[in-house]
Amino acid sequence: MSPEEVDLSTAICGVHLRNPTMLASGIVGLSGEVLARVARCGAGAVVTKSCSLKPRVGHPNPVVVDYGAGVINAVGLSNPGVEAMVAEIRDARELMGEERVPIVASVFAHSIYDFGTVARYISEAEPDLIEANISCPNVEEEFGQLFSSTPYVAAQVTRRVKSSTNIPVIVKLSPNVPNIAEVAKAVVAAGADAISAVNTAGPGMLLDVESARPVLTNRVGGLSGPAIRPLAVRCVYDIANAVSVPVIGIGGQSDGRDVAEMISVGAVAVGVGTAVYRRGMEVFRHMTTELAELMARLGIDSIERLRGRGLPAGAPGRPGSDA
Amino acid sequence: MSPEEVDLSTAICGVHLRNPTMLASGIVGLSGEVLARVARCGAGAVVTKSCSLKPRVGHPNPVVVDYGAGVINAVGLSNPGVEAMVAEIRDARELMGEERVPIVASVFAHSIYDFGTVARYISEAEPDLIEANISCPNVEEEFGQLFSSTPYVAAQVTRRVKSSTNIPVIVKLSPNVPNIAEVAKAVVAAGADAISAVNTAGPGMLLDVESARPVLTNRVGGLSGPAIRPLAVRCVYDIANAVSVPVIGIGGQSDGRDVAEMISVGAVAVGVGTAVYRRGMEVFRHMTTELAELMARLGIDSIERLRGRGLPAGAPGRPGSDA
Amino acid sequence: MIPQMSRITRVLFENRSVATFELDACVDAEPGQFLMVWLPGEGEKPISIMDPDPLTITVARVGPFSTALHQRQVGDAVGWRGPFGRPFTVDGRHLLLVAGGYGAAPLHFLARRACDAGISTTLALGARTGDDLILVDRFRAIGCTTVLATDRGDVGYQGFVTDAILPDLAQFDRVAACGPEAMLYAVARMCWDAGVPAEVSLERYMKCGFGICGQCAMGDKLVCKDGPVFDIEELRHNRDFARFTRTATGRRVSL
Amino acid sequence: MIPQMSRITRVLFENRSVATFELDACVDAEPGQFLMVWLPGEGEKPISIMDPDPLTITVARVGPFSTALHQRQVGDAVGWRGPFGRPFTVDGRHLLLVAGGYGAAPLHFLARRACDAGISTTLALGARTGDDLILVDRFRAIGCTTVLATDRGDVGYQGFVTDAILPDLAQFDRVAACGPEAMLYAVARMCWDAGVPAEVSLERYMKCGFGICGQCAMGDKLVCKDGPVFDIEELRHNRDFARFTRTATGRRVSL
Ligand SMILES: Cc1cc2nc3c(=O)[nH]c(=O)nc-3n(C[C@H](O)[C@H](O)[C@H](O)COP(=O)(O)OP(=O)(O)OC[C@H]3O[C@@H](n4cnc5c(N)ncnc54)[C@H](O)[C@@H]3O)c2cc1C
Ligand SMILES: Cc1cc2nc3c(=O)[nH]c(=O)nc-3n(C[C@H](O)[C@H](O)[C@H](O)COP(=O)(O)OP(=O)(O)OC[C@H]3O[C@@H](n4cnc5c(N)ncnc54)[C@H](O)[C@@H]3O)c2cc1C
Ligand SMILES: Cc1cc2nc3c(=O)[nH]c(=O)nc-3n(C[C@H](O)[C@H](O)[C@H](O)COP(=O)(O)O)c2cc1C
Ligand SMILES: Cc1cc2nc3c(=O)[nH]c(=O)nc-3n(C[C@H](O)[C@H](O)[C@H](O)COP(=O)(O)O)c2cc1C
Ligand code: FES
Ligand code: FES
Repeated sequence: MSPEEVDLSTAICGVHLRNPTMLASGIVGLSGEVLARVARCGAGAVVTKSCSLKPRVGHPNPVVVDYGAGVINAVGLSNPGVEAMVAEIRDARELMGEERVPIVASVFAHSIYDFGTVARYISEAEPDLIEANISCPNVEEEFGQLFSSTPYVAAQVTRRVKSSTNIPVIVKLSPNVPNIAEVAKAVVAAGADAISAVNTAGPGMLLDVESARPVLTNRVGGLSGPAIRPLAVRCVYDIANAVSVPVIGIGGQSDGRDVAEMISVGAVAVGVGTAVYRRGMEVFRHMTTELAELMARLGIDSIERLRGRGLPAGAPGRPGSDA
Repeated sequence: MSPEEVDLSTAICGVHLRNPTMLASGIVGLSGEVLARVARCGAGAVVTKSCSLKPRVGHPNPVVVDYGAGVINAVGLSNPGVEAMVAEIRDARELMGEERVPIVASVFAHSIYDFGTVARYISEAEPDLIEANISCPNVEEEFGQLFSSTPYVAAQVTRRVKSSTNIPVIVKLSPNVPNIAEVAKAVVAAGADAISAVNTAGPGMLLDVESARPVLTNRVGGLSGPAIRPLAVRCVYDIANAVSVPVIGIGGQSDGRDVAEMISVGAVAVGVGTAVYRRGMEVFRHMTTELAELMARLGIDSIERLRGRGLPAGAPGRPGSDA
Repeated sequence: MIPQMSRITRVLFENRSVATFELDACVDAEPGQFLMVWLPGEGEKPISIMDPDPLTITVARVGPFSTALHQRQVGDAVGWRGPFGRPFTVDGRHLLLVAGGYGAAPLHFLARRACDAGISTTLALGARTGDDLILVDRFRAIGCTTVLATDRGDVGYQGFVTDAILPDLAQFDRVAACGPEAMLYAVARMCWDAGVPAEVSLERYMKCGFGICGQCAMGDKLVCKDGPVFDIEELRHNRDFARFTRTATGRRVSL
Repeated sequence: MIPQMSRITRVLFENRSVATFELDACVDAEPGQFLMVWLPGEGEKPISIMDPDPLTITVARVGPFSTALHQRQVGDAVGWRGPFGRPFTVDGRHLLLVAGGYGAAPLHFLARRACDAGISTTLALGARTGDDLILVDRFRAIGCTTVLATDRGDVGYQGFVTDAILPDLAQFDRVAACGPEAMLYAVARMCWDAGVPAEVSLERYMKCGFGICGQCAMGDKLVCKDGPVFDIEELRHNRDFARFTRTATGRRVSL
């Protein structure tokens, strides 16, 4: 089999992707023009930076540091607000023209109520999918725990978002929970059409020894990149063993082999974050080529055939399982 | 100030260490002879592989894989049993002779009761300190949750170990908990004389794409090495903000700067695991030299002065705080 | 790349609002690249490399961060990481540098490399008043011809530096410019018209500084990674160049 | 280093219990280094490199893993990572190789390198019966002189291979050996006595294979990282050499 014969197309809730590489949220995807460029660089779909009702400046610099094994960030969910993001999404779509790839709008809020409002608002831009980033502090809860920390709260957010839009909803989970499968089950029961996993891990902290100051102004930040790849693979495996909705695997994927690994544990597509900076925006084309070559070598001719090969027989996330 | 003028000595519960680098448990420290060699390589203290009442073969190979950003392992707590370990500790002490460094005996069990028994038994070898590795499944609990997962169970183990020995007890915590400070407070309230943090993170999983099999026979394993450094630093920071007992910081330290970073967030000493393989057993001497050079350059003349510089004023883990 | 701390070995006040800081470090960089300069507790900002060895930066006091930096003295520590970004091309036989304000800083580094390479180098420097013309002596010391222009006309040509050099543009086979975006646009226009190859160094609000966060988007370019130096041909159809920028939230606003 | 999968391109049965597997891979290794060979679902075991290009291993069927490997056929996949460990020294003018059983495998790789380097190389190979003498033709094909010994005496010298070569030891200025530990100890004794530099390749139960777990401790050495090849001078005072080994739990037991 030649790499050209491999069918790399995949789908999330009926939305067709020419290949399974997607931009991860918060990675370069602030503007419509850059989203369109990422599409030109070969991504199967693009995801916007997460936006909230109001614009947010985020944390002061430094906000992102590459510590070698991975990246740590506390950008603080800075974004121009949902109104501006609606315009950026429209711009992206227009600029993509013929070579249009699906656009996923990522949203977040600090209350369950606002999650619904921002989801309704962003729907005006008619994104193909909405991703609810629930890895942010819930100001209504004590300690501002993350929405994604408990199955119960995660489900509440999901219900609210679902009832605010007709666009399919992806819920993005945090890996920093005792049992991610439980959270996955809860959000699916609450109506999530798909799951993406994972957001950044940790949190972690780095210190400058000389000044004895945390390197990030926010002191702590989430880990991403190669450091967290095994964690992300395990999370997706656990989720695909628990639910049958499409899963977008995210966390540390750098090349075609890593994409194949994620799909083998049940993902339908793979979000690419840190590697976009490490290998440049062309990473989507590179990963796709590497994936096709690998699949051709292994004699696997479609994503559907690759998907879930590493899951136990009968796992809900395996194609053809009737869970 | 010259590096020679820097006082690198430190102490854990009154046990003196010539420098703050310690071997981490489970790293090469299976035999008395190798422990003695690690001491000759410059370690400030050595920690044995964790032992249980009965010998254990552990998981079948593959059990350890370097995935680039870090290491993933599921050795499965293989060990020759406490009886053999008593002999190894005695052997280590004898072989160290004059150049004797403190020996920490690491123990674990799968029931709270056995934790006490193994601690009593290992005390016969008169180690300087006992480390209770509570990052192992508790067979008495449903799902075999780790002892370290909940403050309550962690405290029960601590109490049992404390009541079984007169040797000071270090409790080793897992980073995979929602709030490590709560676990630290609980074990200290239960009598822990010191804390070591962290054990491996995750768990993670790696898949071989061709065979669609997990690379580790145990499927999942714990992450260590540079990948987890920010996580470990954040955990030690959180612990030193919550309790005043000595903390041994462990997780991803590779050089003198990393040691200084850990001590700056409150650790009295640093456990070295993955770097022992990556830089060789001489890593202890290298790290110590690098640490002394760095401290000399910064004009910090003792570990006591370095310790907790990165903690908030008044944090319990800062020297001189009266918490 | 974690910031490293270096000590200030020399501070030179260029005028009442611009100071040059020499650090006890050197950096393996190309002209036009920048650093993220960190003052723990005060923030981190993109700053061009004025000289790589010893590492030297020239900073205008414009707000909280730059004011804090100006208060630092010899012996104080400054954090930095980098170099980041795409550099200027060191090429041509007759190179014209067009600088406005602290834009002279990266061009100084370029001038040094160009002069070392035997390229005849002319600096055209514009500012509001004579006092705002910075680094002139340094450029002369490394062998640059200088053309000065001030709005007031108290030193050199009175008016825009771009107007001052326009008549002589044909003498140059390459142009490099750094300064206010309106000036860069004027340079680009001139060079598009005259068919002279030119590069300009741009600024946008930066967060990561290395191409991961998307904050510095200018059209479909990321200024921190695709730039800050752009060939003017890359900017011909850029919708934002000289027209739009982005605030710290990422909102696109008119320049 | 994650295991990589390669396909078997050739299987050669050396005798009823030893088979040689050629893989569609090559490895950048030195003689004496080993791989961790993985059969997903069957486990992972240390195996010496018999030839690096194409990657070739020779394995004796002794238990579950090696039996599973022997059942693999051309086209089947085998996982491996490495090379690990410290290699033999390729040196001297008259090199004697002493092999017992599948110890011939790493020595074949060494013989190839030694012959390529113009070193006159003699292989002394011992086994129980003539049928157990493996790889003899390969050694001859690359230019080695061979001395054979069998317990039964059906081929070559009757008795231990060490006894067979002892009288001629003075002809050699370097010895390399691999095989049962008792044999290696006999070689070491001979060479200590005769003052001939020698290296021996040892085995211990391995888990990680790269010096992190401590399982393969032999005295204060880690066989996987400090070895498997040791200069006999390093072993003079080793308390475990030829006396103690460690079980899979790490317990020290008499050999
Ligand atoms: C590639 C590049 C190179 C630069 N080189 C130099 C230099 O060599 N010398 C020099 O004096 N200045 C340089 N600057 C500008 C410098 O970054 C700003 O002047 C500085 O950030 C001002 O911070 P402040 O707190 O003093 O002022 P503020 O009051 O915060 O801001 C004043 C101005 O600086 C801009 N600014 C603030 N924060 C940032 C940021 N994070 N990224 C980009 N712009 C910001 C604001 O948009 C505003 O226009 C450079 C900028 C860029 C993008
Ligand atoms: C550095 C090194 C190089 C080796 N090279 C070769 C080679 O080229 N060809 C070859 O046939 N064999 C080689 N071996 C031995 C090979 O690893 C064992 O024969 C194999 O592990 C047996 O596994 P099994 O399941 O077939 O048998 P088992 O029944 O499991 O064991 C049979 C024998 O192999 C030993 N063994 C089992 N597991 C291990 C392990 N994880 N590590 C070390 N020894 C083990 C046992 O102690 C026992 O002596 C080498 C061993 C080492 C340490
Ligand atoms: C700088 C940065 C900003 C991010 N911003 C967001 C965000 O706004 N919303 C979100 O859901 N995830 C955000 N993430 C998380 C990524 O989308 C992704 O889940 C994570 O980085 C793991 O993938 P990676 O290892 O490929 O980077 C961000 C990550 C980074 C590094
Ligand atoms: C191969 C391996 C075996 C380990 N075995 C043990 C063990 O027996 N007991 C224990 O408490 N920790 C064990 N650990 C965890 C280490 O002691 C340490 O906490 C962890 O590796 C993080 O440190 P590092 O990043 O420096 O490796 C093991 C780690 C590795 C990599
Ligand atoms: S500043 Fe983050 S991409 Fe440019
Ligand atoms: S096998 Fe693990 S140290 Fe040698």
